[in-house]
Amino acid sequence: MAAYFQAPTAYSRTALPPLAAVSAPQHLVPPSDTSGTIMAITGVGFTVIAGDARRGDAFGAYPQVRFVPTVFRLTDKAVLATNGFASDGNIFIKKVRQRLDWYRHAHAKDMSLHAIALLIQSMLYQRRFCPFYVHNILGGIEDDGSGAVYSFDEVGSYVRETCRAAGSASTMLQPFLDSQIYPKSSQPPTPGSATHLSLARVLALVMDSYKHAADRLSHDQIGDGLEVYIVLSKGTSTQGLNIEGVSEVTSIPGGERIFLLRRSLA
Amino acid sequence: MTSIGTGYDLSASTYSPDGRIFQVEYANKAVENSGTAIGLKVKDGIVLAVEKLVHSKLLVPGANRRIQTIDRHIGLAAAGLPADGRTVANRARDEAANFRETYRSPPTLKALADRLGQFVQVYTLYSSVRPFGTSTILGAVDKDGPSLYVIEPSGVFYGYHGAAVGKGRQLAKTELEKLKLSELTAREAVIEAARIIYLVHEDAKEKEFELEMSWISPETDGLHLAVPQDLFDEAETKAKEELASGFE
Amino acid sequence: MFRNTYDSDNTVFSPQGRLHQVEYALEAVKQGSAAVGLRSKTHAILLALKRSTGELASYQQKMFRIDDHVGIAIAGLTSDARVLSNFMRQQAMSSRMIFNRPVPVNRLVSAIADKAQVNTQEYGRRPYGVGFLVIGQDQSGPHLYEFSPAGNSYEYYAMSIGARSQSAKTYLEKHYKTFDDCSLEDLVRHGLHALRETLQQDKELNINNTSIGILGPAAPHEKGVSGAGSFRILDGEKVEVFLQSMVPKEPTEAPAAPAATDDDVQMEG
Amino acid sequence: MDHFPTNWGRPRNDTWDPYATYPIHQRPQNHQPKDRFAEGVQHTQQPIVTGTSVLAIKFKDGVMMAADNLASYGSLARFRDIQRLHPVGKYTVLGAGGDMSDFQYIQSILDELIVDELAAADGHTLGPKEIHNYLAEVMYSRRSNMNPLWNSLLVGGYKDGKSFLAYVDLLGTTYTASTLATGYGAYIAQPLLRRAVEGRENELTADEARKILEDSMRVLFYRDARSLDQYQIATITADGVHITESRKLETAWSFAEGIRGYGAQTQ
Amino acid sequence: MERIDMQQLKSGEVNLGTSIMAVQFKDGVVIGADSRTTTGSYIANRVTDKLTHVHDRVYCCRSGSAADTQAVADIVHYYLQLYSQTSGAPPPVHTAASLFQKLCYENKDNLSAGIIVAGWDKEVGPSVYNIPLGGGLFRQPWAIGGSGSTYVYGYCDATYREGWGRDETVEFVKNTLALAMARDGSSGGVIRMCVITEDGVERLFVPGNELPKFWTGTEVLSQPKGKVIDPQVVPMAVE
Repeated sequence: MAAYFQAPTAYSRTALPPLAAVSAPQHLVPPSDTSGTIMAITGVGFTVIAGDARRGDAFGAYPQVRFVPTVFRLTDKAVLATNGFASDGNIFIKKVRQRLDWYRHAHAKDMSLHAIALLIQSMLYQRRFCPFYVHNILGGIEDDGSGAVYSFDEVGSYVRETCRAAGSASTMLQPFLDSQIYPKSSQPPTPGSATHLSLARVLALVMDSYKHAADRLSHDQIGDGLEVYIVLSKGTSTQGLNIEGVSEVTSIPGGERIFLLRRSLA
Repeated sequence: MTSIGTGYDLSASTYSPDGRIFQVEYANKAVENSGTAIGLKVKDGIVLAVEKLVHSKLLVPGANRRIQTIDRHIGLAAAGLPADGRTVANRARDEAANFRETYRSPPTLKALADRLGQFVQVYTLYSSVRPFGTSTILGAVDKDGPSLYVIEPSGVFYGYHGAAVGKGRQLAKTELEKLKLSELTAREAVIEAARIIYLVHEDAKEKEFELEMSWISPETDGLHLAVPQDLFDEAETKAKEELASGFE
Repeated sequence: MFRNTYDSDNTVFSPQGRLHQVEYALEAVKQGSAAVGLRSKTHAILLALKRSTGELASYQQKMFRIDDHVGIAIAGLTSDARVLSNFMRQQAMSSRMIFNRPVPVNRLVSAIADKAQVNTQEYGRRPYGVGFLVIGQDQSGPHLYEFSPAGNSYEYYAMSIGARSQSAKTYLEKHYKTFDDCSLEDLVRHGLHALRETLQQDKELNINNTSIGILGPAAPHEKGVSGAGSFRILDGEKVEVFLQSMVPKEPTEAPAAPAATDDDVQMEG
Repeated sequence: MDHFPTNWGRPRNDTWDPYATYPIHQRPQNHQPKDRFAEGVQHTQQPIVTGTSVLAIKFKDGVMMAADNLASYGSLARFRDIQRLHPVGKYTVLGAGGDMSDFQYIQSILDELIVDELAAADGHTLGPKEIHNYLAEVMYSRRSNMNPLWNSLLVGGYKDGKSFLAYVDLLGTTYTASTLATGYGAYIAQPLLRRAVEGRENELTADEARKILEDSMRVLFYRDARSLDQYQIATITADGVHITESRKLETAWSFAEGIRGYGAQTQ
Repeated sequence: MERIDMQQLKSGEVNLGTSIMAVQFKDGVVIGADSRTTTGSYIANRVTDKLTHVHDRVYCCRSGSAADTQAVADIVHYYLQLYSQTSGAPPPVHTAASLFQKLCYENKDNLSAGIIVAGWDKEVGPSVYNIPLGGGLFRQPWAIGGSGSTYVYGYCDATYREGWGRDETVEFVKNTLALAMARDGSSGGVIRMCVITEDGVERLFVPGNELPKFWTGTEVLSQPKGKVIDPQVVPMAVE
């Protein structure tokens, strides 16, 4: 069953064929992994998406700056976390946002979460032979009010899950999350929500994960700021959110709500 | 204009039996219908001024400019169809950028006028396009000092010491000829330019208008800029006073 | 066949230096129902009269969002408006992509004006048959522009385009000096009064035929507007509050009952 | 293909040594051994005429930046009077390390941009934020076309009461912080800058900021073999951009007079 | 210095392993070059003229691939003719240098060209521009280039003074080139120089057997001269 919990595709980043073998000239300017860790967990009527904010330099070896967001709000019910090559990530986020803007112009409403997932898949796959070197995790609320997490590899393969961690601490955190969220690891988990966990419990899980990963991993791979987005479906209570550093970022009454929690990992 | 209506005047690609291209002449009419624009080349700079006819009092004063900047050191004042004027100005910017890109130095006005003249002339050759309904005054201070050119709808361009296009050009030219342009400073020329525009406007008894002026002078560090407010006000006040006294 | 010899296409000047085809295109704008735009120190707003082709038909769309800081109201050929507004959206997005800044409104308007100019000079394409009122907000505050198919664009304190817009203009010219310091509510009321002038005799503004576009901080009763006050279009019920605020035109008439009548479907011009 | 900046600036012919005069163990290893196909379509492989670090910090009134005047050609100090701090419009200064011909190209495209803005003459101007975003876009698209502009750039500026300081490099990577340094400076000067500046961005006076940069430039001159003791400082505040004339670092060597040998030697 | 990556040269290509130089003085510029052209270590031409006319008062000195630099110089020559025809005046040196720079920069992956542009114009008088490999543009009062230049940077730094007249400048160029040619195997032959001033272009020629002479190290191998060996001293007997 162990294979079930692996990244959703056979194409891990390192398994990508060298570009020269595909068609393009030799890959002259390889991307660089600028480290950091992202994760998302969904429960009943809520989804939590988190990322740390430390950036290595172009060689992944030195903490260059200490606050670079990796988690981005897309709509009032969708949040996207990116991890990997930072400049690809930035451009990718911009492009996704502009596609969502066009959708809004054409249809006068926000794109629903599963549609965004499909959009991201096609945008990533369009660059199959010159990929955006980023892992994406999309979290939010579906049209039916359920929480959802979608995780992607670099070239667009994606799957809906209950929890996912990616980035420098993922090998450490993913098994831990699995143990908490899929308690019976002998059975394949049903994609959906971690129904047995309250929002407060999930938040505690996320913050503990980061704290301990930061303690264990070398200084350039994780650390400094932590940003946690909490998306609530319509009418979900804010119980568990009355902790320090939480602020609401949405303002449409009666709709989904998004809260942002900022913490220092120092 | 005896050939009007004989069918020889419907296309820029057609000559009349007496060898004229009427469409170009009609384009000139479009220029003559518009507010006057003048340019002065003086010893240390360039002054451009236009009489901007105001077609509605709802217009925001100062917002709708007819004098445009082409490059740091080049200005353009257009008379005629405003949209055509902007198209010529856009082309002028492209040509200036192209010159910069090729030679890595600011274009001389002569080179720019040359390229622009060719561009405008092309529109006098084909039936599929019409000539530009605009005459543009180009002013610059480049490495050869101040220079002033006018490009007409036919694509011809000439260098001038003082130039006037648009409705009141005749009177404006007469006034310009009275000045000793090569002895004036740019500051003095601003005063004269305002006076001429006011005079020309009064003569035509037109509706409302707004004065717009720009210059390139030692005070602007070689840049083409709008005339500063205090100088503008001074020039406008003097122009009004002069006008008033002239009628007493 | 033609009204005169010189109006067959847009590459011909008349002996007077006029472009008849372009002037006819301006007439196409006047075929559309009216739109009104005005601005204060803090807000820029658009108001438009929507038509419906029949009782079973929905009302047309008169306003489009271009970006958070720009919106337009149209009069004339809606299909031309879609082409131009998509172009504007592209420009706005590319400004955000390349410079991470909202596109300056005057440059956006100039861009479509330049695009329109080409169709007044080259054979084979007709001039666009639509006029825009564009409101936008940038570093220098709120703005209102008019774009016309002749390839011109002008900035105004207040303006009206479309059918019977002259009456609205007359109203605006009478009051525009007071607009600068107006609150949003007052500004909208002025706008509605101006728009009312373009109606046919027995017609009234109601929640079905009136659209309001607003840029600037929210009115007290407006909900869900982001802090800076990005462009929003109010239709239907949301217009009600503003319609209520209108002062009846002539005291002798019975007080207008907004939304009471829905019989303006045959309204023309 | 070499992404390590300390290897930048070596002339490409160092790897070719026809008479085998260069001791093998000392030859710089710029290239991985080339395969037969590596000669195919290749764009710029490495920078040639190069500048080294740029430093920048925020202070009370804006941003201050420093860069030396050297353009190296390998280890040759080839041009010793070039300027690596370039004003862009009224609010911004661009500081560049890496290939100087690419830097000149960047200057020319920015100049075109500034002329366009000026020609619009509508009161809208490009501030440091916009210029940085534009550069990031340019750098990213060039690297995506596998033809990077071989620079690491700092963009510093002050507009509408706000300081701005950000980094962008040949990969299109961007970040922002109150102290930044490129090249060798990222390793040697950045910790010094952080210690001196972080948390005091709104207190440091111009004089203090200048002193911090001077001290860091001095350390770099002592420790970076591609640096020079001639440098300039750019200050961007509400008053606009000011770039100093080239100035010389005060350096101290006299302590070394008494040093003898490397161990037991005493005379 | 400007020793070109042999792997970058196309096979069989002729290489201007070179010593070139340009120096400005009050009234004009002096440019100079050696005359050796090599293919590998074979001297393909021992009397090459590397001083290339691109306009009446603008010349360039070429180093790198002979074919590349000639092609570039030809293109610039064409553009400068176009420029002087359309503008009615001779091009400034800066314009010529910019054109070289543009071509070298935009084609840097395919060219090996290090070029020095020098001349006189009425706007700024004399000027010298250096365009090294990679296509940057640097104005300098004096510039040296080519493989031989590496050996003479120190000499130039030590010798050059501002405010020289024509003759001192010519001497400087001649000596520098002679020193470079003496140390660089890829440079040699004769020295060709041009003095470009407002009035015209004057050609100077120094034959290969009349180059300025400097210490060549021959004394080490021969009997020291001027030192009289004391006949009293008996050489040590070798047994």
